[in-house]
Amino acid sequence: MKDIREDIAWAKINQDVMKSLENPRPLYWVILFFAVLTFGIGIGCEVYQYQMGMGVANLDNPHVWGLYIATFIFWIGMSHSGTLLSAILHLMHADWRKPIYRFAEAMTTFSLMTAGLFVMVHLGRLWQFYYAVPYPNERWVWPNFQSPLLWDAMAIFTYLSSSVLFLFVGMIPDLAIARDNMHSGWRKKLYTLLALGWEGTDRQWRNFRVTYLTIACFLIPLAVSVHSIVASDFGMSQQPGWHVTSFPPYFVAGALYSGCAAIITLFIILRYVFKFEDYMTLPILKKIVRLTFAIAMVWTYLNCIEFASVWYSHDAVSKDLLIQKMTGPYAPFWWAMIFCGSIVPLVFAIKRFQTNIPVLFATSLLLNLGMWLERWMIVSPTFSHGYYPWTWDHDQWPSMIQWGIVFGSFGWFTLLFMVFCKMFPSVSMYEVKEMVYHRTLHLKQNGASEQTVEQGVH
Amino acid sequence: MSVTNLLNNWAAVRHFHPIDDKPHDPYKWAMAIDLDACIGCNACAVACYAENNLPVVGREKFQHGQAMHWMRIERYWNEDSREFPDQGAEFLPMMCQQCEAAPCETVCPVGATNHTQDGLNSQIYNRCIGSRYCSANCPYKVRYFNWYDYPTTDNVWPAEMNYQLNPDVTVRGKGVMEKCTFCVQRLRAAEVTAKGEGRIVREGEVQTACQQSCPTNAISFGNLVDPESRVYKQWKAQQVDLAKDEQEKDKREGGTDLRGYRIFEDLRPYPSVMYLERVRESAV
Amino acid sequence: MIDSESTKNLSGQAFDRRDFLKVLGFGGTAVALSGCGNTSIEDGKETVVSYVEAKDYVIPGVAVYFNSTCAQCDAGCSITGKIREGRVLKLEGNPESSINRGKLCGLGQASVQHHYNPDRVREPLLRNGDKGQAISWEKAYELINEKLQGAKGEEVAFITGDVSGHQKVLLTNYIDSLGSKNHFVYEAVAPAVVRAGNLKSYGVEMPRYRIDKAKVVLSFGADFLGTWISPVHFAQQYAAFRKGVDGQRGVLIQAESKMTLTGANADRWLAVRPGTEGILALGIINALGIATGDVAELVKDYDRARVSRDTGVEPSNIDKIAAILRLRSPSLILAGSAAEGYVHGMQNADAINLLNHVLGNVGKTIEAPVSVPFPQLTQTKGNTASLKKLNDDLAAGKYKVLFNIATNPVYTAPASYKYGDSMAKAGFKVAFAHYLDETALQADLVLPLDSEMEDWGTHVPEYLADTAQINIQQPLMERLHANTRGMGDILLTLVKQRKPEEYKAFDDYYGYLRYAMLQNKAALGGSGDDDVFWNDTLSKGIVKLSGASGALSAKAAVEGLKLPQPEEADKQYPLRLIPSVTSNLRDGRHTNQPWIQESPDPLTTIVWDSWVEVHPKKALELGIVEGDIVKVTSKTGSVNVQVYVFPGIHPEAVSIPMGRGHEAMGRYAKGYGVNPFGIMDAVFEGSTGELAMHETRVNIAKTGQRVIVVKDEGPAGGKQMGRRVALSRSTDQVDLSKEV
Amino acid sequence: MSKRHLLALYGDFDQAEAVVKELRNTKISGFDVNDDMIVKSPIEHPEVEKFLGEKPVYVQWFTLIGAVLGGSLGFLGISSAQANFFMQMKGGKPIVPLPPNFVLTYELFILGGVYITILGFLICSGLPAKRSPLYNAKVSVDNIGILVKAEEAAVGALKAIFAKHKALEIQEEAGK
Repeated sequence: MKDIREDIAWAKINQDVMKSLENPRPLYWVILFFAVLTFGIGIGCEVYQYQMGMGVANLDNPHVWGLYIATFIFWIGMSHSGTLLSAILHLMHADWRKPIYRFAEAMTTFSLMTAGLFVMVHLGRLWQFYYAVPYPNERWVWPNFQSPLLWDAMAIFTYLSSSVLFLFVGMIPDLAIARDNMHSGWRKKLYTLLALGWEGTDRQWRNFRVTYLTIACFLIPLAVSVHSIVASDFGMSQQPGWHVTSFPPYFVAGALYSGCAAIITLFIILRYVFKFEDYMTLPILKKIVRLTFAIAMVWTYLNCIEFASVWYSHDAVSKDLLIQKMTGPYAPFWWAMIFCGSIVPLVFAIKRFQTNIPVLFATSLLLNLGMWLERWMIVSPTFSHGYYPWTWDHDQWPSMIQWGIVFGSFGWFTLLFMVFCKMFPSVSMYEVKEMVYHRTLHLKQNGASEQTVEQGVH
Repeated sequence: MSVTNLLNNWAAVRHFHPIDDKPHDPYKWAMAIDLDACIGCNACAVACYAENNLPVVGREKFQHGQAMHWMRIERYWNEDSREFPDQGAEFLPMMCQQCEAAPCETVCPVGATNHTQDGLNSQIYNRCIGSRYCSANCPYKVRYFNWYDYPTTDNVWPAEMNYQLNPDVTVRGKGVMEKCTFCVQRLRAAEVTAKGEGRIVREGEVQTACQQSCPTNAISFGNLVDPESRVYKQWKAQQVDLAKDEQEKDKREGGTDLRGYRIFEDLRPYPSVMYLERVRESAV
Repeated sequence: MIDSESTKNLSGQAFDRRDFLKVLGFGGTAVALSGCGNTSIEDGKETVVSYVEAKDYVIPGVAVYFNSTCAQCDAGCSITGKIREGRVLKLEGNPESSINRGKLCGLGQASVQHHYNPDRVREPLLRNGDKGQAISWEKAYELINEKLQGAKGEEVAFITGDVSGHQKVLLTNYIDSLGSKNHFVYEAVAPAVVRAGNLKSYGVEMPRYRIDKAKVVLSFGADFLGTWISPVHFAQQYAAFRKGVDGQRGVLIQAESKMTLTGANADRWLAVRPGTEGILALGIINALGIATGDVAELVKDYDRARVSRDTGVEPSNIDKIAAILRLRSPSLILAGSAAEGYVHGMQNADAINLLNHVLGNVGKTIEAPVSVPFPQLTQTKGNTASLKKLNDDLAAGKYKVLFNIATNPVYTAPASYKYGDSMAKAGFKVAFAHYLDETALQADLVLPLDSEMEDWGTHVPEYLADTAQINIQQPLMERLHANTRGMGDILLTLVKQRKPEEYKAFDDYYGYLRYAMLQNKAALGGSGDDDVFWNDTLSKGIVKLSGASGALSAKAAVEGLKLPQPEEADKQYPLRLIPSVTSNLRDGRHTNQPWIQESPDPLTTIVWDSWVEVHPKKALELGIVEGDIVKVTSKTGSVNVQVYVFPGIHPEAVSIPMGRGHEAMGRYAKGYGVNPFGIMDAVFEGSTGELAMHETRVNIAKTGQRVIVVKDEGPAGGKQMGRRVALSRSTDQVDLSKEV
Repeated sequence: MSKRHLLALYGDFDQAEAVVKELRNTKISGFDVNDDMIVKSPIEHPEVEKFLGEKPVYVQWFTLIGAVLGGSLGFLGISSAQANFFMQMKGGKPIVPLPPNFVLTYELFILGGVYITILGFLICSGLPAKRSPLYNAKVSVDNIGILVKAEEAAVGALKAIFAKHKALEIQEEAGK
């Protein structure tokens, strides 16, 4: 199996990655076209919904939340894998993360931006969204700091801005490379501006390392808190199916899971579209797949814990809801979630599938679907089978408008992501060089000071 | 200076409402609904439409569950798989329970729903941004969202029909949450009048629209801290204490022969509406 | 509109109700002006007066209240209208009225939507081909006069609903002046057989029922809480009855084939095979074992086994009912739809009323009515037999001119009458209407009526609670549309055409009414100054009279009481259709009021549509589920309607509510639901000739379509799924005596 | 007293290390090895620190200040906002509830930490800045650059050392 070659010329790394900024495969443009198309549809739906009122989403009075919130959680969850790869694995000195963490981090940023859109789309009075912002205003009315939604807003803001900064800071050396290699034009100017005059001096690198490490340390608890807070939106409420103590870890596990699944999907797409076969190698993919499998099993376990705790809690209402999820109108989706989330990842346990790109691609899409269904199954059944039997569901199938906006969000994410990958080096050049450097070093000193190398790799 | 103020008032702002405090001075509006007297005739619900400018949403939106009835009459069958419901139906008027520890209040991101000093759960339409978290967290599902802009929707208030709108009550536009207010416009008018005369609102001086129309007087409404009020007497007689999540009488061995109860008391929202159980004759 | 002269006059003169209205009306216009930017103010005719110098009784932002009378049904509840800036906003019950004592049902409250309804007829319309052409009132009166010239007295017919008070006087005078005797008083859901049965059993048509005095009420299909006679009043009696004396709560037993609102509130609801209520009544008399003489003779064959077999009521229930009736006295036995619905309705009513005699309730819980000292003002009681007669006459081409006053027989007549075709045979059809309903659409001349909130009038309800009273109806605001007229004004104008001399003193109906009332000031309990009396009367909205109570006949006639055996099921049409009267919609005249449409039916919680109720057992047998569209076919016709599986109906019956299925009338009524009158067979009660509503036999067949039933109830139906929401307990578990 | 810049490029890290060592050991007047030498590299070489000598990094102090400020000001700000102006009375909860405020404090702690760390990074590493005139794009490919600043007099000696260690290229600032 081909891994990143130790003898690859550093200049070639620069060339290869810089090429991705110039001429991707034609599939890139096809993807971009569909992204723009679906995003356009989403925009159309949103404009209509803005004009007419939320009713066109076909939500109803007991069933006030629907796909918007479910998809919101989905996108928030997706963002976690970027942090996992760039921060957690960074601290753990896993050097295989280096070629892929950049796009994972971009995914974090853009999925957070997509999730942020859903907060807006979901609001009945979008034009008044700033009431939720704690800005000093003429009337001295503050938002309600007790609301988990406000914590959410705060956490997402923190997470998004920290992620953007983290992404940016980590990209500065590469921006400098891009600056140095780009033919003159607006892009060169842009890179020049963004590179902040990076020269790779010892002082810069020294501060860079500490900064990067520090932010990574912040990002890990932040990421955990973000999804715990999203879980609090539900866990802090009184509703059956939501008021579950295991929700925060469950959400975090789900988030990592869906993020990893998304990374596999995007890995495969990027690898092909930008001709990154030399960098996004199959051994790396194999590692992600194994990681995903492990997280999938954690998620499955936490799922079982949730059901078991509901089952043994003697809380008739929650139990009712669980049975309803398994047998009621949502049953097909619920079982599909179990299938996609717990059964499909078993494919990853089979060694020969761990590097089989078509299988992995299909599987990762199924995992994503499963994770999206999971979020839907968290949000909707509680409304349709809550405490108050009289108000159990009327007719709550999301309207085309709701679906349109959900699909539009995928278009929006893809658009942002694809444009980013074409605009900025989606493989971290300097870190690939580091990786190559350390491997060479390792080969050189083979046997002599193995331990030092293992630890010395950054 | 805000921090000084914060420190000075620390004790006050750390009070738990209503348990620690005695905030209900001089009013705590509360209700008692006798399910044995309720005949399910819907007069209260129509009165609510008339008083509170509720939109008639029409067939299609009603089908989608977007009805705006602040007060809904629920009809339950207690037939236990008998062939006929031979003890009749059970009607239950359900509206906002004006919980003392309302689950909806804490979760609103913008503070559009708050507790008032007289024990109401108020909804500020202007402040509402429509996150609908309050409704999601309401165990009774008595909050109604404006899914459409009803004032401009065809045939909701066409010309002339809009003349009927009560000028004391806002007409709500799209995207805000609304719910039963205990006819707060009437309460405020009465409170202001009473204040001007240096007294508190007397029993019977103010009625909610539903109470006023109820042909069997199943609904009584009044000031729970006024020992003269019927509501006070009813709560007292039924031994239902506002600030308890389990009533003493229910802990008693062998149960109680009183029929006052509050719905979902065990969830600890401390609702301000006491229901009196329906009674059926045992001899037939 | 207010003119400058009256503004001047107003400032210095005694308060006059009409001027007051003008002031109010101005307020309304001013608001309209600011609100809509569109008024009918013509140059130089109006004086703009700002709120700063608003006239008497108009304080911007402060509501004024006026008493009037509700006209949504014939119960005659007194109402208090809340008026702000010249607009009526909300109606409450008038606490002074002994009928409704400050309460008002949903239907009554919805009458503001009748008043403000966007679909009201606004101009006199003359048929011009398929279209209506707006004409002036002068032209309309001329036309009527002209058409009447060409018709003899007996060729002119009037069809009206219940009518009482001074309108009735004017109407009668007008009909007399035409030399006609053809006044048909038609009410689609009137308790006509009950009246006839009462007359036979008690000697009066409408005694006073004292539910509040009864310890046990046994009702055979009388929906006194929902639709029967005076529901708001009975509901109040019911509340007292439930409270009982010393914590002994009144017991309600309801025997009927389709659960009504009253049945839903019963302690024991008995599903009786349709039409066998009389048998059950006799069975209970038998079980009581206290009857003697010819009554005992009559009931001796009605032993428990037979009665149970015939009626489907379990023997143990008959025993329990007999036991509680024996034990708790006085009781009250009521005959409602059991009487109205069947060919043998009178027999049923007699048998049921006989129970009251046997139990000695007559005189205790059934009291003699109070009589109104002005018989000319009392209500002309409508029935359905009159429509049959009219229809036959019309079909025979007897009438050249037909006046249809605020009724809608094209909609409410059973389809087999083909009333529309019969009506077409009348030469000239005048409809006095609020809406362009089915009947008005067939008329040649449609004359728009004021709403009851714009019009003057007096009403004497048929059912008087405590004392005799005359209800005043007065405008709560100025006329909303310039070209509608009050029925009284129209009648006055018409009668002036005939007898100009007699009525020339009266400019308008208001003048007539005031004159007529002042004439009888002493008899009405007034004294002193005319204006004081008049204003006092108007402000109270009620004139209470001391009416004498009559006597009831002490003994029921048993002769001729012979109940038919329950019929075997028809092979082709195995089910009985019960067209149910719901408290919201009644006979469908208020369907265009959106509050009514959106007010869920109390039992099914369905809105905006019709349904057919099928018992779960029957539904299982037929393989239908909720939401299936079925074809309900009778001998007369068929309708397609959604199924609601409903446990409160006898399996041999299905029920479709009345009131929906309008083909005209307005935006809120047209096209919603089906009209059960459209498949009703013309079968009549044996002795009164009233339409026997429950005698239609139908079959139902699936059409294969299925819809989502639009209702408030969720998919959990009436189940509480183990949650403690609506709790219930039995009387032995509760001590009511301690309650407040 | 103007100084001239010199940039030498090396293709190998070991060569660069040797140069630095030699520069350290050789005393050249008009050139201070601690102040006047900058090593530029395409990747981060932790070894650079070793041979350049310990140079302190102050970013952590920014982090500490940022986090403490973010957390404390956050808590105070939120509690003050709740306790002053329009109080939002929530049934069953105090006006200033601690658990929610702690959640927000936590977020603001991180927010402050991250923001001020970035600020510290920019300040400590002197960014954004103009590139030095002797910047060579090869440093961002694979070469190690050694940028020195010296008195005119020392230039020759430096050049000699660079050349001795087989510099791929030596760039010189134009004389002034």
